[in-house]
Amino acid sequence: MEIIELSGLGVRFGKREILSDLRATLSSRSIGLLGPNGAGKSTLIQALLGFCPISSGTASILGLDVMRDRNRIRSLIGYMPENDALIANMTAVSMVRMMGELSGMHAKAALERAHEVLFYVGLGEARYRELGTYSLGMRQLAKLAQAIVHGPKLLILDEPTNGLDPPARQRMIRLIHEMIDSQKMHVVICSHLLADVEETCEEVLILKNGRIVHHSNLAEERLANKRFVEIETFGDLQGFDEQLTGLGYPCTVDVKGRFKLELPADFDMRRIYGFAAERDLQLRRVSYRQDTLEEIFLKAMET
Amino acid sequence: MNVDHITFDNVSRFYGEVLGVNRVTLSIPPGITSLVGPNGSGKTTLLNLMSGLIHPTEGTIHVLGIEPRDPRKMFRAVGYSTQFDSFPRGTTGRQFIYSFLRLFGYPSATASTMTAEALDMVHLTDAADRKIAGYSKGMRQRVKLAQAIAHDPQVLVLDEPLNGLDPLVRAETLNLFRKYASQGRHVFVSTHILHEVDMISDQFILMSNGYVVAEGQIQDVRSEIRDHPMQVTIRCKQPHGLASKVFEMDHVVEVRLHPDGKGVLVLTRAADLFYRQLNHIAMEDFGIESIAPADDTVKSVYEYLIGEDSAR
Amino acid sequence: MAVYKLTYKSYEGESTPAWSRFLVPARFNYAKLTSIRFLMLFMTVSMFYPIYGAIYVYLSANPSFLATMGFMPFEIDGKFFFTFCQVQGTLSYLLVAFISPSLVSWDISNGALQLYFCRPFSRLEYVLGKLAVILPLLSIITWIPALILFGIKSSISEWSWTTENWWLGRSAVLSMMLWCVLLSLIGLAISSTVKRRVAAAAVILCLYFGGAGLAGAINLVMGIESGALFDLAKVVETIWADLLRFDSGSSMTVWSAWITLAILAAICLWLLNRRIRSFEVIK
Amino acid sequence: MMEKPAISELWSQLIAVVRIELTKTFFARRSIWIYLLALLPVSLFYINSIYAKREHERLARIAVDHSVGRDAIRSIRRGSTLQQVVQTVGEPYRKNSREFWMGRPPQRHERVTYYYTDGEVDFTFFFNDGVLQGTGRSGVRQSLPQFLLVFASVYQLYFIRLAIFFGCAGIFTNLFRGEMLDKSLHFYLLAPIPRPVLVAGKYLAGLFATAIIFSASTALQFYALLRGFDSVTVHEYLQRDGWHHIAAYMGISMLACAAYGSIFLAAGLIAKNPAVIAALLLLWESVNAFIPGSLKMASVVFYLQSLCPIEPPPDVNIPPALLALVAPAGRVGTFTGIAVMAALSVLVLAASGFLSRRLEINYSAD
Repeated sequence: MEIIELSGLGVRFGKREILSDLRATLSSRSIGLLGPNGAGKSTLIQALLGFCPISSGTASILGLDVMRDRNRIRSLIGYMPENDALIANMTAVSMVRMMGELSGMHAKAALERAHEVLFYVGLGEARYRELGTYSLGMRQLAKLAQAIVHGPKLLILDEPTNGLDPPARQRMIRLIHEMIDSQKMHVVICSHLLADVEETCEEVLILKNGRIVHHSNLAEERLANKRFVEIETFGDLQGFDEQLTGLGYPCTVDVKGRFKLELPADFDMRRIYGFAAERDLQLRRVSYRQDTLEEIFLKAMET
Repeated sequence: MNVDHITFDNVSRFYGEVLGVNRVTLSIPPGITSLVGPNGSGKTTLLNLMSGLIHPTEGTIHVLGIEPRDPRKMFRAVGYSTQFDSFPRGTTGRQFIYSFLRLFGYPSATASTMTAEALDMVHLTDAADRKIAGYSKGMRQRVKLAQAIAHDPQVLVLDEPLNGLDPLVRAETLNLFRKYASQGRHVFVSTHILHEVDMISDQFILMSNGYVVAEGQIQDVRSEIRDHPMQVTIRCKQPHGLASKVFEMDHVVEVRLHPDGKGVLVLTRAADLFYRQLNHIAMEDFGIESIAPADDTVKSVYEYLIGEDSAR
Repeated sequence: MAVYKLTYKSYEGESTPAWSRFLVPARFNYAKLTSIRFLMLFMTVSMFYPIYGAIYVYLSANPSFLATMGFMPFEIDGKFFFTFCQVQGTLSYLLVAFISPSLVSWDISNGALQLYFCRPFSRLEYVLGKLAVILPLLSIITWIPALILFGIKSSISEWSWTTENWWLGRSAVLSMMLWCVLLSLIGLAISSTVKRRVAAAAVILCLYFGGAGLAGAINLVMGIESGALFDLAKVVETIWADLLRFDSGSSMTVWSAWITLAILAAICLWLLNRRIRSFEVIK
Repeated sequence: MMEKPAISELWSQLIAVVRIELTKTFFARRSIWIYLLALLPVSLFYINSIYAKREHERLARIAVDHSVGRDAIRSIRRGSTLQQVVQTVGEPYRKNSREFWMGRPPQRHERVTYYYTDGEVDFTFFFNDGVLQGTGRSGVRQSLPQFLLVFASVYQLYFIRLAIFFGCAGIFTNLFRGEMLDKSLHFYLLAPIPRPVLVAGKYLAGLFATAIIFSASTALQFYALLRGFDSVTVHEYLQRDGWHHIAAYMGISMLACAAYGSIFLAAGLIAKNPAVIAALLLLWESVNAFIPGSLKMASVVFYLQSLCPIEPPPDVNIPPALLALVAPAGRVGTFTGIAVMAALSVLVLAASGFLSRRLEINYSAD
């Protein structure tokens, strides 16, 4: 069952066309939404939530049309906004509980659910403190808690890991993984940090100037890779690339001293190890190169 | 106290009772230095001290031999882009930088040429005459960067300059840092994106709760951490054979088989020795596909020294 | 025996009726407000005048006691309720200036409106929720005591007095209700426009007292009377006087007073519509 | 050792700060309300001059065919009936009636208003159910000296205490406090400019802006005021002491800006919440009339008032009970007034300059 169906979606503010004629069907468990600043990512999310008017075409979420049954969609969606969105003088429990009730939950159920969700995201011991006293990482977790309190079918996360320090970022990514693996909801992640998106998303949609420039499934993308090998050594580096090219394999050096070789299909790796053994070199890193999401993104930007 | 280093001599800074940084002693050479640490670990305080925005409660700092308390000499040598995403109201990009340069006492002509150069370096020339309020987050970061490099400083201090930038702009900015560092200047970058720290920085400073926990080259620091043996992941077709073979080496502490049955994780005390012997083992037919150090990165150093979720 | 791993569990409970949803934020705001001791103190202080009014009404019913105390007998009429409206009106204005900023600015200053409106909760329900907090608090110190006073008077005097003067009770309650609705609109509109709470309270107070100063200046300089249109107190008192059939000697006509209030209410609604929205349209 | 910085460099830095701050203060959207504060009295006098002239022509036109002798009007006593009034002074040129409630149980009564004029003054007679209740005179053409008194009281009560006070509070506190709240002050501190020079530059910019706005407003008020009078009286007044008055009042406005400006600059620099200091100062200044003796000298408005050439009548809408409390306002010589104001401004500015040396940025702290 497709999660998000965009058929010719267009959004216009005054005379500026922000999104023009988006056509796509997104159906995987976790979807990455990428694009440079000003490509229209946030506008697309706001259009799906019905915050801003749609000027042309239609969009449907979980089979419901975005304009017509807006309220039903909003009760099925959990939204974690990008910028700060918290009520500073409320405690985490009362804020999450109120948001649950606003999504239609009964008061008692909302209270139980608030505690459960706050423990789950890891704000257990800070849940009675006012949100104004929370650190940036804790605020992101509180925003996540209010987004999942009413058990949404579709969770939209706008820059979930932006500005977090490493421990908080890892915790956020672990939470996102658990929610995806729970098979109970679909997740749309809109972010600039490609490493995070690569870790969590199956499907990727890349926007540029209001148009879709790339839409692919990351898993498939990874398999179709050419035979590139990347080698990192330790110790004397001079002359290693000439010797490799001497063996007949074209080799380039990138800025941090990493060697890139293009190998014929049926190549046996052991010849390189033998070569290194003779010179008593340490091959610290030997790996097949795949297109990282960054390269996919940069390629998409050229079109 | 050589003149092209930035030296901290037993510096500590308190905001009343709140601890900023405590007894920091550093001598930082030119090049790209990354400043890493959880939120609230004193990174911003260190950058503010280094840029002369605030002064230490005790201890002394010398930036390229300049005493930070003399604003006239200090701020000609230092450019600081703070983490605050705010600008004087109602100014355009060009006006903002032009008026900043006029504060230096530059005459109008020099100020406008320097402004144009700075804006061109961050590719903001076309949007220069629009109001900053209308800029996107990426453009605001770049105009801050332009302000920091406009007066051609020797020391560039940047607080999370890549925060919120999209990958394109991020790559451009990193190249700009490398160009600056290659000209023998100091570039300080405080960031949370650890894999970028590996990519760009010559040395790094790891801070936690106001103390400097580690500083120096990444590999050196990693090898100095004795209590965590080096981890190496090897993906191959016959993991069991390779595992038994590797176990024969005396410096190997632990070998773990990857659940997907196609990988081996080896923990060894002597990394150099292990890699040399690995070449010979690789000659036998284990079908080794890839070798990768699992924790030779700042991320693992971060985890070992600071712990996964010690700083909430 | 079982191991319950704390993982993500979804929620499939059924939902509450949509119409009652606007009361949710009201309940939370109410709990927050009533925890402020100063507010409770203020509410009790603003009860003193109604109590005095009740004693006054009771005394007016037995002139013989008054004669022994040497007072002249006095009557409960438009003038009594007019002064009641003036006193309680000013107190309720101060109350609105105190509570309305803290009701709205916490949501607007940190962009929390997005959290409200990404849910099945409309902007109208949001405003109704806020009104559901302010109006009860205002009613407690305005038209409810007025109704009680009228009730006391009609119960202790003969039935004929009530049949004759029922319009007095109706007008008192009506004028106080009008004042409550107007005040809550002003309070919400200004505190949603001015970001900082202290500044919002200052602007609300300035509208009332500054307006009086401005009207005085205009009348002084131009030697005319119609400057009073800027003075909110004078405008509302004209309407009260007309409703309570009491000649407050105000210079403006009743219809011009009604028009001024209508314009003020329209401005407040326009401000509210512009500020209570889920996203900032960056031009 | 910090060698003596070249004076020319410091000077160009000062000019740079002044230029930046001026564009920020003059054209900022935030300072629109200061223009409004300054223009309010001007528009008030301007509208009045138009209204007075048109009212004068209207009465003159009516008086042509409806003229009524002033003594005839004065002869009418309260309580005379409608018919008696019409017999003595004839039909009014305009009538209107309004309903109102009277008596117990309240009934609707009709209040009829008759308008008469003798070409100079507009008389109104109020009849409740046919009986003359009261009379009113409006549109009385105030003579120039009388109108100057009105100007003097508006100037001292409204212009100094509210317009200049809040204008200066708005502009000068924003010089530092506003920038801290906007988190944009650090751009100044990152420039190689000594802090006292920064403080001086900002003060000069603020002073320049407020002085221009408010002295221009004072001049415009005089223009709007004199517009309503014929050129002869105006010319004669200007010859006598008109120019002296205008110059004096403009000077007072500038001096007020200087004094209040330096106080609010210091407040913005030191206090976390300068609005509190502004409120306390406002309270202290407005209570000044009731403070006896030498304590009066401890406030800015006392000196400004004693500099004002025209002594305004006691405030008309102060309730009589309080009037008795007003302590006699002593007057200080013009020279001492100016000297005290100037000294106050310079001293407070120097103090701010010295304090600014230790200025540090911790936006997050507050």
